[in-house]
Amino acid sequence: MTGIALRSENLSRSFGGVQAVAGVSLSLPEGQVTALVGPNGAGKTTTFNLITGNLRADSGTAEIRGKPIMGLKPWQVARLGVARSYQDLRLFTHMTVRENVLAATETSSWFWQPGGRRAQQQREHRAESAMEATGLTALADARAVDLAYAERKFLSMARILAAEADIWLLDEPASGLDLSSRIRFGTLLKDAQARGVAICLIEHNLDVVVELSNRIAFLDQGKVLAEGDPQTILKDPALAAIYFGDRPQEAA
Amino acid sequence: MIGRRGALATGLALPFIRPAFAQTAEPYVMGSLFPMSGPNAEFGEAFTRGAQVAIAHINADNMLRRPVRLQSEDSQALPQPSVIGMNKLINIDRASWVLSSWTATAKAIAPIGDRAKTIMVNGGGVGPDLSGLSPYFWNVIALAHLEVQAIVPFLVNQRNVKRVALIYVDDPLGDGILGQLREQLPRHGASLVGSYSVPRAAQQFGSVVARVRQSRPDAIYIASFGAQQAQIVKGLRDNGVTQVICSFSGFGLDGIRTLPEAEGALFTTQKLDFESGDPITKRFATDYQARFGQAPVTYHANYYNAAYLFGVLGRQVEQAGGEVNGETMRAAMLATRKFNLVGGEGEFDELGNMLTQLQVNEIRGQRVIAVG
Amino acid sequence: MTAFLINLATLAAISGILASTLNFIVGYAGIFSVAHAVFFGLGAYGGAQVALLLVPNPFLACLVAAVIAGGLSLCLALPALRVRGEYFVAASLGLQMVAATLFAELKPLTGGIGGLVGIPRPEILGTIVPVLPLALAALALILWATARLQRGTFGRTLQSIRDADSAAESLGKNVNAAKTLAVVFACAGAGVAGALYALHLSFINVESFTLDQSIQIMAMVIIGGAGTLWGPLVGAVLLLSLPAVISFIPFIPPTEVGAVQQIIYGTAMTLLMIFRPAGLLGDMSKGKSTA
Amino acid sequence: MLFLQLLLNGLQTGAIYALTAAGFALIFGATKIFHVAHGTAFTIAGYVFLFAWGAGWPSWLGVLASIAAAMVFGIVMERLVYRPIQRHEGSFFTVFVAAFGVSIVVQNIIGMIAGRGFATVDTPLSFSAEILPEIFVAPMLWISLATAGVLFVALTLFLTRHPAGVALRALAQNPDLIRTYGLSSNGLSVLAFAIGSALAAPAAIVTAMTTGLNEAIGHHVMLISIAATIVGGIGSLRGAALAGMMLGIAESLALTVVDTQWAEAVSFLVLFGFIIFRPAGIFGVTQTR
Amino acid sequence: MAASTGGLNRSRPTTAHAIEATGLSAGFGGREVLQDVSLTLKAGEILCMIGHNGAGKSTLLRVLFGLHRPSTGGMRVFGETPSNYTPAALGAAGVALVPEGRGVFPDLTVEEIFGLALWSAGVPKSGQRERIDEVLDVLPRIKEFRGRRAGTLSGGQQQMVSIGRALLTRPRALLLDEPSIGLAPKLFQDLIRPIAALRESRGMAILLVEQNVREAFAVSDRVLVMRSGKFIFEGAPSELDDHAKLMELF
Repeated sequence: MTGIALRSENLSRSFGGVQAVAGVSLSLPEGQVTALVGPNGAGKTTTFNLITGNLRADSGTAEIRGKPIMGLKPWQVARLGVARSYQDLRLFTHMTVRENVLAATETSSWFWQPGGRRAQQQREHRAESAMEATGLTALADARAVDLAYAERKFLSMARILAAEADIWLLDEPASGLDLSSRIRFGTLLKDAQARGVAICLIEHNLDVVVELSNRIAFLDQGKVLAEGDPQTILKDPALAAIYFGDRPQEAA
Repeated sequence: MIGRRGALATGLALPFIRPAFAQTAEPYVMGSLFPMSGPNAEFGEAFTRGAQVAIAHINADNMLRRPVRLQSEDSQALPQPSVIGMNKLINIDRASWVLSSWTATAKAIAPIGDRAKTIMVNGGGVGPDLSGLSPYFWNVIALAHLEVQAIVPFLVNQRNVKRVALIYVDDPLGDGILGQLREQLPRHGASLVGSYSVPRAAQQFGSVVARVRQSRPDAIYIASFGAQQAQIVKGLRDNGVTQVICSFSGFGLDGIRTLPEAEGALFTTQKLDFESGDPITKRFATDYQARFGQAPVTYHANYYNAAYLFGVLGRQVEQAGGEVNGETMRAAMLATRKFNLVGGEGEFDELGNMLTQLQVNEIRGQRVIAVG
Repeated sequence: MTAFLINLATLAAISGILASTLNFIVGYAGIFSVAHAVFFGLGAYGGAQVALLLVPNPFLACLVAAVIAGGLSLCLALPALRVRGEYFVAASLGLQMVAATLFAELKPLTGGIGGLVGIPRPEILGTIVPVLPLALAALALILWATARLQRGTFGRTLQSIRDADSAAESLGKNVNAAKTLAVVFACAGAGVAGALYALHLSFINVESFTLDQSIQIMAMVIIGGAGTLWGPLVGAVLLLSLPAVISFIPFIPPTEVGAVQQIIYGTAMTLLMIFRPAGLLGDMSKGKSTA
Repeated sequence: MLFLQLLLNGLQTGAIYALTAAGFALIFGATKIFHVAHGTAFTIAGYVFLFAWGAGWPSWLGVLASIAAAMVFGIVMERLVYRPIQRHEGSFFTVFVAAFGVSIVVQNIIGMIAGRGFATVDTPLSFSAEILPEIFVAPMLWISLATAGVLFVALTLFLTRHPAGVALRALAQNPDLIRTYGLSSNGLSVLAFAIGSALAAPAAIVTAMTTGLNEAIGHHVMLISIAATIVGGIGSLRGAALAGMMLGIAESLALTVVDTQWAEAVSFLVLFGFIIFRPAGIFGVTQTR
Repeated sequence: MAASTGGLNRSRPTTAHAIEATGLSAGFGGREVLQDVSLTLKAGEILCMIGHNGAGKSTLLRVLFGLHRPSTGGMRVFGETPSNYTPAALGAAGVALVPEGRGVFPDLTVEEIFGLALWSAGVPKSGQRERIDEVLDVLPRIKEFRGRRAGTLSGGQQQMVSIGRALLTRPRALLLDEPSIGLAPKLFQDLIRPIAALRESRGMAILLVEQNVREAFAVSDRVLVMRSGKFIFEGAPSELDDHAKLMELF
């Protein structure tokens, strides 16, 4: 039995007269990967920002398993189990890979973390397994700024893994990744999906969308135009004209 | 420019032209703690020159059995460097006589000198709070309250001033002058029509001047230091204030004397008549002129006196067979009290403050003329 | 000689506390404050008033100083929460300038430019004690605490905020709370240094707590190596003893003593930065430094 | 009347602040170097003019020499101090400390050469006449306002019309991309320093003629430049110049309300307030994060 | 391998290849990213380069445009050895680079960006009009937003301006670094097709680095696969249509 992990109703936000998000209603079911697709400037990243509290919505609501989250600070939303990645990654550049991942496991802002030694060991264990899952164990002592492109992307994922969130909002996590890295990335998502994590990802590359997602929400001009399984959405000729150019059938 | 370069050359040569007996005896070290860098360095330079002439005289006259050497430390007019410098002078250079200036320096070093029984002599700072800092802290300059008492009757009687405005830095000196003006002016039938305090670092005075002008004074009293005084004077004149400018001994600087806008300014100093027949004064004036290519002013004389006093007291102690140190020299000072110095006789009180006669000077054609 | 060295050592220890605590927020939290002298001053005035009005007990003075400086450090935390980088530098600059004016004008509390004189020497159980052991103990304590915090989870939290505060926040870290805590800790430390300074010098006035002082503390941190444990201490000892050492150079004409010393001092600062940009103890091999 | 007089005084101070702030803002905007030795360029320019005046040079030659000296100083700083530092680590405060060291050195060298204390260029231009009852204005006010105005317009035209000016703005936005466009970021950065430093010269000359110079004067100028750059909004020259003008006027007009010793604190209180309540400055784009 | 054919053309500059690079090695701080790479970009072809992240593709482009100095090796552009390995010299020789990401200055208007490009290429005022018209013929949609600041444009429009900027220098060899990132497929097609057409009309050569294999292969004449700083495959795009073959190479 799968429930809806995160639901938003009519989220809206405008910037200086431009309606960036115009009533987005979105639901992310547990154990499903929802791809948020749409042309550039459709409001995808803004939708993430509204949900996580990085931006304040003009109107609309969002809730996590029935608990309203509008007006909460980003760190409060995060502590409710939402983890997000950024297009520009925002790694802790001057810290080592291990420190990056460990930092994701520590949420207290006080001089020390609660739970004592045992909790500390558990966090370290979590960090180790997150690095292992993303293939970064060998690089644990390298600084984030010294990593190669794909390694940075995986470090961003390792932080999310270590944070033990059950809702993931991923902003173009696979862009620029080569084939084999993409496959490794797919495994990460599949594993999380199997654990019941609700995943939402913004992605442009159709191959990736088809490979990884089981639902698609199509956004254009700040609105969700269609939502459903990939086959149906990708075959919709109206959407194809907006987005896929003249070769939609290949993609499907 | 040329004068300065000459001074630089003389300064460089100084350590090498000690009297012949320098080789035989370890010299006495006299310390100095003046601001030698930063915005107040002009004072430090003036003070040092006065002391240099005095030491040259002490050595030339063989006043003491051992030569005297000046060890200069930069106080930056700040407490912490002063304390470091003072500790060095006392503990490393074994100085028993330290020339100091500036409120912050004086107050910061007073406890150290007190504990080490080192004489500290101030000839520059005139804040009333410099009195009685320690039995070993002496002033060879009349403190500001006396200066105000000297200039007010002159202003009222000779220059027919009824309304005075004060521009001052809000420190003990400025406050002291403010208090004195409030008290003295009404006593002589005049009034303080406005007082404007400025921060030490302020450099733009046009707006302050506008407010001064509003108060319609007959005279403006300036209680500030160094470069800022000159800027205030220029600000006043540039902005159409033509009334008399007056001040305390802080005006005795080349920067003011040579400033065209300062023409006609009045200020008090210790009585100092270089033309008088007094041999000590005459010798000082001649040698200073020879060495630095310009006529000395009060500050040079004050620190000449401050340094020269060491020779006088040291000789007394040596002749009595004692060891020259702070304690013995203080005893000698208290025993003698009156000294013949540049500008005539000076007399110390119990606290170590020297009382001298004061005079009012006027700046005329870039020269300082005693007028009352 | 001994007394001279003891005095220098005491001042070095006090500067060491200042530099270490500033390093805590500069090197780890990326909060570039040029207002550290304000909290040094608050502590000094607080400690001095305790000694003048109540008892010259150094522990009480330090405690009061830490509370006052730590409490008022919220003035610094406020802009730190809103802006970063150059903006924050400018904010702290503004705070420093305004605070210096306040120090000069609030005469009943600070004595104005005339300062507070005759601060009694510290006494423990009726015996006068020198400040050096107290300062060394405080320095050791603060170094120990900074080392613990820097290596522990709090240091990691601060670094993550420094590198990417939005990412840290989206990982559940209360960025504002952590920054405030770091600022309060560092400023309370500066306050302790202030109390010790007042007890050591017996005289304080606003001139010890100006922008120049703040910049000097900053220079100690950077020259020693921001983000290292011992660097700031090395920087403090160096910058404090350099002028003292220069003053031993013979044959500088007395009227040029200050200028020559300052020129050597300034040149040393510049050259050190050109040739050791990461600081004396900083790791040159690590790409771009963050401080 | 007092209000008008203070306003006029504020305008003159403001013109000086605006010019130095625009120079600082140009350098900081284009190169991201927090050039705290900008005040030193101001001091050097002022003293060079003073020497030229003292040596009896015609004033136009003195002005040129002063501008040249400021430019040379700026370029030397860029090439010999900032660039080597940035090649290694380029951290914000490393640059800060290095520049501060330079300003200490220059201040003391000037003190040794030119004499410590106050120095001024004696000219009737700074002498006020009563133009209205109780209102005193010196010709210098109009000269400084006109200079500031003309230079600001020229600078704006340069930055918007001339490709080299556009390139400076581009450098500010993305230094890495500059080379892809076939331009030299080093060359542009030298240009920014040259122009920015040159802007300090007229302000320094006006100061030499009005309030006078001392070797430590650059310190205050630098602080005001920083404040104006932030209040105006980083990257906005218009903002920096306007904010410089505003700070000058505020400092002066504050005297109608507060006692004189608070006047300077007013500038920095304004700065502090801006950062808390409007961190983007007057014209800046909000980028608190 | 491409490099082996390079020698043949050296004596015949008239039919010279657009870019001939031989034995290039380059790295950062001791880590070698390119190892003795040789590459020939023929005049009028579209060469697509794919490979792992970190395989050295971007570094190679940067070396070819003079942004990064190679430790060994050299190159010839249309048969000529450039006077200097700097962007200015290579730009003058006819090479232009469209960098990864948004190659525009956000606060400059499109007009200003074009003006800047023309100034740095040393085009006199009199010739500028003509150059801009040329670019507007290829990318006519730029007309719609010529006066706007680049930062206010959409990703696709910015990419268009970035390519337009490169075309203003009349390049004969255009280097494109992952132009598809962040672009919807349709946008990418709209952008790349008019550029691809220039190869016929002007004989311009294009070196395209892409991850988006599907879109890139559709326009390419030849494909190079790079791994760990070396080329491991060269051939026609059709040879890699087989997914399995591609997977094997990765």
